[in-house]
Amino acid sequence: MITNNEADTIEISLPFKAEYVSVARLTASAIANRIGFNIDEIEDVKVAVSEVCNKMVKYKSKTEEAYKIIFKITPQKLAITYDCEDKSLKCIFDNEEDKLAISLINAFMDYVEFCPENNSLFTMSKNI
Amino acid sequence: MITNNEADTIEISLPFKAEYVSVARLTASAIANRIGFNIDEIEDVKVAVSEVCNKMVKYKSKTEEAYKIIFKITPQKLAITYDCEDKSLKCIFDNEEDKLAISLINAFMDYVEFCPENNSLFTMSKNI
Amino acid sequence: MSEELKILENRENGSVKISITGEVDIYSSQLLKERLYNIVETEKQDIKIDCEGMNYIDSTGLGVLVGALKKAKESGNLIYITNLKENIKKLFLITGLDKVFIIE
Amino acid sequence: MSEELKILENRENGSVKISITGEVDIYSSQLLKERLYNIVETEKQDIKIDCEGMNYIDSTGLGVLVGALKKAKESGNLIYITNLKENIKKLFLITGLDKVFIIE
Ligand SMILES: Nc1ncnc2c1ncn2[C@@H]1O[C@H](COP(=O)(O)OP(=O)(O)O)[C@@H](O)[C@H]1O
Ligand SMILES: Nc1ncnc2c1ncn2[C@@H]1O[C@H](COP(=O)(O)OP(=O)(O)O)[C@@H](O)[C@H]1O
Repeated sequence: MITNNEADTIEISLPFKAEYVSVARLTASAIANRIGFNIDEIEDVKVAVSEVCNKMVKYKSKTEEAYKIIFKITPQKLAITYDCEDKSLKCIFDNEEDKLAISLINAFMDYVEFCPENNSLFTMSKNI
Repeated sequence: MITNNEADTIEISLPFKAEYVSVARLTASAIANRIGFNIDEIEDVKVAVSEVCNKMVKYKSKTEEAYKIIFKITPQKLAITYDCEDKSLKCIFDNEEDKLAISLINAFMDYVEFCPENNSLFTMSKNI
Repeated sequence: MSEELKILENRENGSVKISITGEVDIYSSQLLKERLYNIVETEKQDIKIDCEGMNYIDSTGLGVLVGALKKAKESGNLIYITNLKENIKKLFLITGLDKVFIIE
Repeated sequence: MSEELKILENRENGSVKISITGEVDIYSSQLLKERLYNIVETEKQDIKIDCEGMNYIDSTGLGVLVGALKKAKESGNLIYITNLKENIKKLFLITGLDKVFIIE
């Protein structure tokens, strides 16, 4: 549906609060829908985005009010990166208590970086 | 549903492209839903947000890729502000060809500033 | 979810009914414009637009409907609009378009 | 739209059925936890959870179900889960929880 070859970027900035995870979820669904993912794929993106948001909300930042989700759309994939000015937040997933979340994210996304090298908090992508 | 007394802020940044107006619309609906607006009020916010996005997309910026929608939630109201780094965009509504859009926005929002004094591009709010 | 716009043409006893389903917004209204203008120009008769499946329309979509009506009137024809959902009927009332079209 | 979580309790011939509708996420799962733990602790019998109206559940919600099951097992009881939608059944399969609960 998106016809150009450049990347389009959509960013959403949300308070570290559980009540707004549903907003992230719906925004992610709307983007996934727009770029032509089918119903199952939209659902996959929705689940993965929510799971990462949950961790953001659980950890919170001591200095910042909000975190950011960056959706980068190319003809090949939807890349989703989480970021925050507070760079003390790192490797937000912890293998033990997050087993369910991790297995969902790994199952639904094609590429996942739990502790990104690039200074962001989390990054994942799904191929189109 | 939101119990604290401070303002919560959600921002979304979108390319000046018609295909992403639906993303703004769904994000706005999700926020309106979360703060407890009823179905009719959610629909009102959705329509008003879309109409302003339409104008952003029609005018575009010559220098910037994206515009921003800032949702500010207080116990009293949902305030929605459009902004862009490109400050040459101003008074995006034009009384003649925008009659339909203007009457919808005026009908659905409680307060509308077509040419805000505060250096933003557009601002409107709906009481809770 | 933003539902894809679908436009269906139905011919019965020589009359034309057009069903619009999904969302008509700034992105999809171009498609509606092409299809609807084309139908109005070739048919030269009254047209019924069924909006039962339409869940959203913005001012650009309403503008397309007004443009189609103008074209229809040039050849002395009318546009009837049927089955509007409540949230969309509200838009026709607010904009005064309920007096411009024949809403059934 | 994000649908509000509703939890309904139904008693029939001494058995308990709990219907969960709407979305179970990090925000709403606290409510589910309180209600469900309370029911499991007071009922001391097998419990059926009907998920026909559940359109979303995240890992915190799944965690609450697992926690409730642990409590039920302490008093020798089981939890049956019925009417899972396809998108949610998928989550149970991926996480292996289909082998932990009795899915009907
Ligand atoms: N906290 C984490 N940090 C980095 N990588 C992780 C983390 N959690 C999981 N992973 C990676 O995700 C992959 C799959 O995890 P998972 O689905 O839980 O399966 P498994 O438990 O068999 O490793 C593993 O290869 C692991 O390296
Ligand atoms: N481009 C604009 N700039 C500033 N204010 C506007 C603009 N367009 C409309 N308005 C304001 O919106 C209000 C209502 O507009 P509208 O609903 O079109 O009714 P009317 O045409 O009767 O003024 C008016 O008071 C007008 O001042």
